[in-house]
Amino acid sequence: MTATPTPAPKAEVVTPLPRPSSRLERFVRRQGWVVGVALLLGVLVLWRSSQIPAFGAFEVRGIVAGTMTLALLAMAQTVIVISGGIDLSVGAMMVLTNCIAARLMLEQDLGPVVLVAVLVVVVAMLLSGLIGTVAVVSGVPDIVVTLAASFILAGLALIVLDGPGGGTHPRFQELLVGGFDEPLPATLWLAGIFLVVWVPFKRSRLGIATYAVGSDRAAAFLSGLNVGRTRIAAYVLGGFFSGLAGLVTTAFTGSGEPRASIGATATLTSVAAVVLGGVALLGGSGTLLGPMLAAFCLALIPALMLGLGWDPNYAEVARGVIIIVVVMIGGLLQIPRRAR
Amino acid sequence: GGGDDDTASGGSGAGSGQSGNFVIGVSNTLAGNGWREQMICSVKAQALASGKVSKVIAISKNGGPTEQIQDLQNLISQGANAIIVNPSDREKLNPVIQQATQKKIVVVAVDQAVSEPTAYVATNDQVAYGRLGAEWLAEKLGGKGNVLYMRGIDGVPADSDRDKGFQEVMAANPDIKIKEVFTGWDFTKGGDIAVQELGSGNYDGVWTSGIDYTVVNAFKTVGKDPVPVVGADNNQFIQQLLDGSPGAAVTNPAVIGGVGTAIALDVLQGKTVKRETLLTPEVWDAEQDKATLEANSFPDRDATFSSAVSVKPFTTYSNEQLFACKGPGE
Amino acid sequence: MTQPLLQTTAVAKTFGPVVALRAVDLSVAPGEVHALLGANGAGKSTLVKILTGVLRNDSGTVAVNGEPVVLHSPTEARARGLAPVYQDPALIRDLTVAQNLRLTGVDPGDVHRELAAMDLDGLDLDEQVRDVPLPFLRMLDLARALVFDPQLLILDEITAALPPDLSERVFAIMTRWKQRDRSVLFISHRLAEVREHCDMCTVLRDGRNVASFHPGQEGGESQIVAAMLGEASAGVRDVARERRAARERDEEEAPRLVVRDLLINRQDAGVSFEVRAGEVLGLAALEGQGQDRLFEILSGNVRAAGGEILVDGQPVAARHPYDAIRRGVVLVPSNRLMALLPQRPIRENIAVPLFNRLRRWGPINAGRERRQVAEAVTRLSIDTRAAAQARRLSGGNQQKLTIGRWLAAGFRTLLLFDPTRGIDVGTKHQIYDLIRELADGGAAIVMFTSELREIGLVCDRAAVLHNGAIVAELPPTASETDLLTAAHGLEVTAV
Amino acid sequence: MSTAVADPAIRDWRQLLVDRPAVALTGVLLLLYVITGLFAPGMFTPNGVRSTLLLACPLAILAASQTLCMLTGGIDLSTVMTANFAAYVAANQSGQGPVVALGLALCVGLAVGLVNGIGVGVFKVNPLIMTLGMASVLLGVVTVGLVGDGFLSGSTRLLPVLRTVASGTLFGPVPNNVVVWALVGAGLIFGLSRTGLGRAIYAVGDNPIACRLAGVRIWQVLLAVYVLSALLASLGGLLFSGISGSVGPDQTNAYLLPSVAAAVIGGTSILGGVGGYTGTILGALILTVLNRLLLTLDTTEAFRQILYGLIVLALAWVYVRLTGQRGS
Ligand SMILES: Nc1ncnc2c1ncn2[C@@H]1O[C@H](COP(=O)(O)OP(=O)(O)OP(=O)(O)O)[C@@H](O)[C@H]1O
Ligand SMILES: Nc1ncnc2c1ncn2[C@@H]1O[C@H](COP(=O)(O)OP(=O)(O)OP(=O)(O)O)[C@@H](O)[C@H]1O
Ligand SMILES: [Mg+2]
Ligand SMILES: [Mg+2]
Repeated sequence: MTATPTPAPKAEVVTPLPRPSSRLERFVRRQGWVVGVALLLGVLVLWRSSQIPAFGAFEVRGIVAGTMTLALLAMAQTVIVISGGIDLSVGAMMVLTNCIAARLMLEQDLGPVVLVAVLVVVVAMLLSGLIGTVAVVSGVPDIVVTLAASFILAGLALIVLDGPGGGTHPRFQELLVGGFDEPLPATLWLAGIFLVVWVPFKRSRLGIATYAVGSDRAAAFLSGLNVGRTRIAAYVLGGFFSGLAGLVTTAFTGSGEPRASIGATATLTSVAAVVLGGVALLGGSGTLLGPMLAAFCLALIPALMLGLGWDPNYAEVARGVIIIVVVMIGGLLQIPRRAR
Repeated sequence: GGGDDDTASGGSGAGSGQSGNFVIGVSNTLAGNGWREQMICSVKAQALASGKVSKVIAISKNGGPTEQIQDLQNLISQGANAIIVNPSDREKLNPVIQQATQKKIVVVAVDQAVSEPTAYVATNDQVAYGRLGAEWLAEKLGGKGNVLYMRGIDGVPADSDRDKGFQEVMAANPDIKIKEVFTGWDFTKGGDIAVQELGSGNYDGVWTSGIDYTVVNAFKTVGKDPVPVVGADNNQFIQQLLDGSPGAAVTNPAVIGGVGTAIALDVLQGKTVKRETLLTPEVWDAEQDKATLEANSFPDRDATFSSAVSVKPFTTYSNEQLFACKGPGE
Repeated sequence: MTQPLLQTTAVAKTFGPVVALRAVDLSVAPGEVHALLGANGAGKSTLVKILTGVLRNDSGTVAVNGEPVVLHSPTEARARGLAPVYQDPALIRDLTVAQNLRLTGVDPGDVHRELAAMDLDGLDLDEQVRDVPLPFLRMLDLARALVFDPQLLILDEITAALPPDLSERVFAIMTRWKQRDRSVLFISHRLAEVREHCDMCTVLRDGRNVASFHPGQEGGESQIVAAMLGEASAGVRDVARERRAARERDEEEAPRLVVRDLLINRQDAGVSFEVRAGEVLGLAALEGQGQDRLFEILSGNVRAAGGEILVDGQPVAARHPYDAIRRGVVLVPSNRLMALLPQRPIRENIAVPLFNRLRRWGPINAGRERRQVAEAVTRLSIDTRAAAQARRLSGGNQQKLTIGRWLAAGFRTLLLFDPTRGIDVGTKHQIYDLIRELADGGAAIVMFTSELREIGLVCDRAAVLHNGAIVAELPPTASETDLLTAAHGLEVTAV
Repeated sequence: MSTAVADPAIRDWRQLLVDRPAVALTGVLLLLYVITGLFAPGMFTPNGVRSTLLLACPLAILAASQTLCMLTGGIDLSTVMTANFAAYVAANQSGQGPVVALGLALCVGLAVGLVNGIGVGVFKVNPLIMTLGMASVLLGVVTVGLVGDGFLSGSTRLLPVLRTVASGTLFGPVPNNVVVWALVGAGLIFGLSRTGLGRAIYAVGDNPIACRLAGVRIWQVLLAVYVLSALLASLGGLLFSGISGSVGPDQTNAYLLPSVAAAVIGGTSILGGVGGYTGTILGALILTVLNRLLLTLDTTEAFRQILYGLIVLALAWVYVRLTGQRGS
């Protein structure tokens, strides 16, 4: 690179175009982490299946249906993290929607139950959108707003249901999580949500805007985006996923439980899944698939420990160590890229 | 639960009479809790003492029904013949318990009941727990005064049952004024609340749902003379009673796990067993039952160690086996 | 006279205490390539942002085709026919180029066509922005702006990052725009480009438009320079000059800082120079010649790709600024965001380096600290009315803080990177005086400046950096033209 | 964002709140205390004051560790687990005498702090993730230690010295543990404002880049902060166990969010660089009195939670408004 001298001689040198990266390179760069997580999940599943006498539909359903809630919460967290925020209230939102659903669905026919399910998801979207709006308008860091919101939502859950209770329609349970030997419904739901909600969203202008806002708010603004509205939209979509998580909990357990600690634990696990799934906490990058798969990996650990004859509580230790180590590795992998 | 004592309908033929190599699974969702750990130890001790068990797989980790459903599924997958479960919910585990019984696994719910008819249930009689303690306290106060009523967790079956028994007695003693608080069955939180309540209010007696010794401590913390406290058979509380604190312990044996194990093994061996086993608590008065208190005092065990260490005729292990907390093959 | 396409009247903008624009009148006629000129911090980019709805002016009016407009967003501006290429790439690094284009509502196909017209259709739009080299990002930005077919194309220093062949393509587009009776607002620090391609120029200084004329006319370049620099207050200027003249040179003294074949980037030729105690070495360079990185390397903040740094004859391989600071080498960065603790008081800002040693983690000797800080404050005459938080200080006072920090902590070699950027004339001269005073006190000083005039004012020697190498060493008396010529990598004939 | 100059009186008043949040917070505290007293006259007796101080103390100490981390722009989600662990170890090892038991408890804190500090400071792991992972590890370690015949199983006896500290009365309404609190508080307030480390902590939280250029080795500061934080957490856990006379593997878990809330209410920014322990003390007292008020009002747990959240949110919003500093 040279400056144009005075008077400018007509340039002879032609700057070469950058070499376009190959499809493979691109794929590895953008999806490598997800592929890694998927491989890890495959290995863990194989390992688990080798530990027990029979690995069949019962076990698969147990894993998929049991982890669905967490996977959905991880998705909720992912969307918000991609948009540059963080939501410490996803777990409480799940608990609240679980309680609303269980209370309204008690002893209802399937028709009303489905109606309630829709209503509950809408409520979750509205509430989450409200939380996002407060964060955007007040300028208080997301982490503080959502922390406070988690108290409020937990309180609301207790108002809706003052103790474990409520119920739902057995058909609804089967529809959402399937019977004990039916892994299909849960799997289809997860795949369906991913394909029907996420894939179009990611390709839409709003989806791209979400990444843009998370990546660089100033540049996003210069590109003519309404940053605040995009951030709120991410919270709304997050609410959609947390609402679904609440519904799945209702279906899985057949009732509601307002205990706040359930929400707190779930929130923290969702953050862990996001990080494991290759989504940078700084925002602007990552996919939904990674955290979803990571949620399954995290959920498999206790079962594996049990199979090994270890105290399943070592799973907590393993989980913590894995999160920390993965973030360290992620940080180290980032260094050469940043230097570019 | 029904009053008629049917046998549970599932699992009765499972063991087909053979002995020796049963695998027993345990599911508990409150890890690190002294009472619950003792419950698990009693399963191990009973399994060992019975000589019919090859392995005990205990899953003791924190969680709610969602986690417990998965734990139970894992135990089923691991090939347990019987599962002793301390249920985190009365209803939610029913489907998975059904699954287990379909797979010829004997399920015994201990400590708290489940509504699933194919499961056996062994519990302490919580209504009686509430009633006996309340009766003792009402008598001690001569039928009038202010009582701090420290419940557990609102909505949890054991708490509702105890409340039922307690309120029966209070209905008969209209001159007793009660102030109701919830401790969440958390010793620390219970202690906190006691400090606040005892510090700024005047009480003549305290009824606790087992959060006892931190309440006695609270009197010292706020610098007031202790009033009669109804507690459970927590080791530390027994010490306090022996040291002269006024009060009474209502037993709530943690070794209910051992009882459940004995029941499970009976079923596995083809015996006919009642679906429900209800243990009636005992009341140990600080003054009148000194001997019992001393016999059940274990100064070198944990503060929350449940001092009622055996339930005849169910449990057959020795105290050493219980304290060792080792299952067969460990 | 025809109605101007764009007309601003008394546009003003302040950022807290910093006044970016005081009153700017600018008028761009249709079919005109209009240059907007001014020193760093003169407010050019701020004006561009106001014209494109990114920032709102505090007062004044903007009119497009004679109609007053209030622009709230870049989208609105585009609808009015104003399309910008900002100084910093407005592309989001984590997205692909195509995604970025869709964000702005631009069809990638259209952009591809524009690129093809510039002979750049080989660019892969599915590449992630972070993987595309900067010059091509600039061209993408340009192509994106062209898709809107704007009445007024605004180019903020687009050529600064471009190699000559790509610059030529930009000029071709400017010409095309002119031929279509549309206009271009062109910002550049390269006067040759301005002279050759612009029909009109407006020079900003101290937040005002100080001159407007045809740059291609005879003597246009010197007229621009004069307008940009303004008449510096001669009295103060001489103090610095006199001090320098009065200095007794001790040529025997060993050099304080020696730099040998220092590689800023791996492929560079290497930088070599020396500074002695009591000497001020001025470094001149065009934008983007590696000066920022050179200073970061010297200050220990980043590692060099090769070469040697000697301080007092001892080689230094600093892994952290702490290592350099221990050897007495300290940096005053031009970007105050890199130096200030915006939420902390003046006192803590000045005192930071005092606590960079474990030994100093204990209780503070409050009296001594107060004395040290007060001394620095007095010596720099820092206005302490807003002492509670550094971010409330005016720009000049903030800059003084970053120097005062090292006065309090002590140093032997001072690296000043454009220390007077965005500072008003009076304060500038205080800083010049201070620099001379520090040199006379025995400090060795290396000062990069984007205002070439400052070399003549304060420096003992000038070194010109070009393409990661020192291409010339000139005496302070060298004319600005000579410096500029050298900075362009050309031979300076007469000295 | 209005840049218009406000009425000078309003500006002074705002400035006062910004520069001296303690004044405003003290007002809030006194008001709240009086309101609570109207419902629970016991609050105005020495015993009422005493139990307020008593209960605020461990919260304030946990919030102290949160304050330190937040000042550097971090957060410590492992405080409560550290507190639980340390208190449990002390009770478990009380047979070996107070010196060994307390020493071991502090060693727990030291170890946790070192690992957190190295993770955050040296390996630059996001503090949220680092301490979240650490909390998970600690939870696992404690539970594993407790179940069966793990290393924490066996009798737990509270150290008598902890009982004395927690339940004894110094004079009038002042419980003994306030002495510990006062020492910690004085140490922190002095340390943050009058020591080199304190200056470095604020500086790192305010602008790490500037710190680096000024020669501050940030990892050292972060290491020190996370070690101090974990030590304070251990101390908090010990005091906690002293008050209730019990230890449990999850006894302080409910205090994680309040510890952050106390610091936020006290004016410490979660983004770092501003705040201090004085505010946190008041924040902890406010939350304690608020808790008492809600308990007295016979409100449900539900209402309590909601009010809690709203108050934290409102105070954070007011601070951001007043100081004009917005989230990144
Ligand atoms: N967001 C901001 N906040 C505070 N001050 C700002 C902001 N943006 C610009 N400034 C200040 O406004 C002044 C004008 O800046 P501007 O970027 O317009 O200068 P410029 O003429 O484009 O300079 P350059 O040639 O270096 O690009 C500078 O003093 C700058 O520091
Ligand atoms: N918010 C504030 N509170 C108190 N004092 C302030 C505030 N803002 C600015 N000041 C004081 O008012 C003085 C004048 O500010 P102004 O921005 O006009 O300075 P300036 O003349 O532009 O100085 P410089 O040339 O250094 O930029 C500042 O030096 C600062 O100390
Ligand atoms: Mg100014
Ligand atoms: Mg500019």
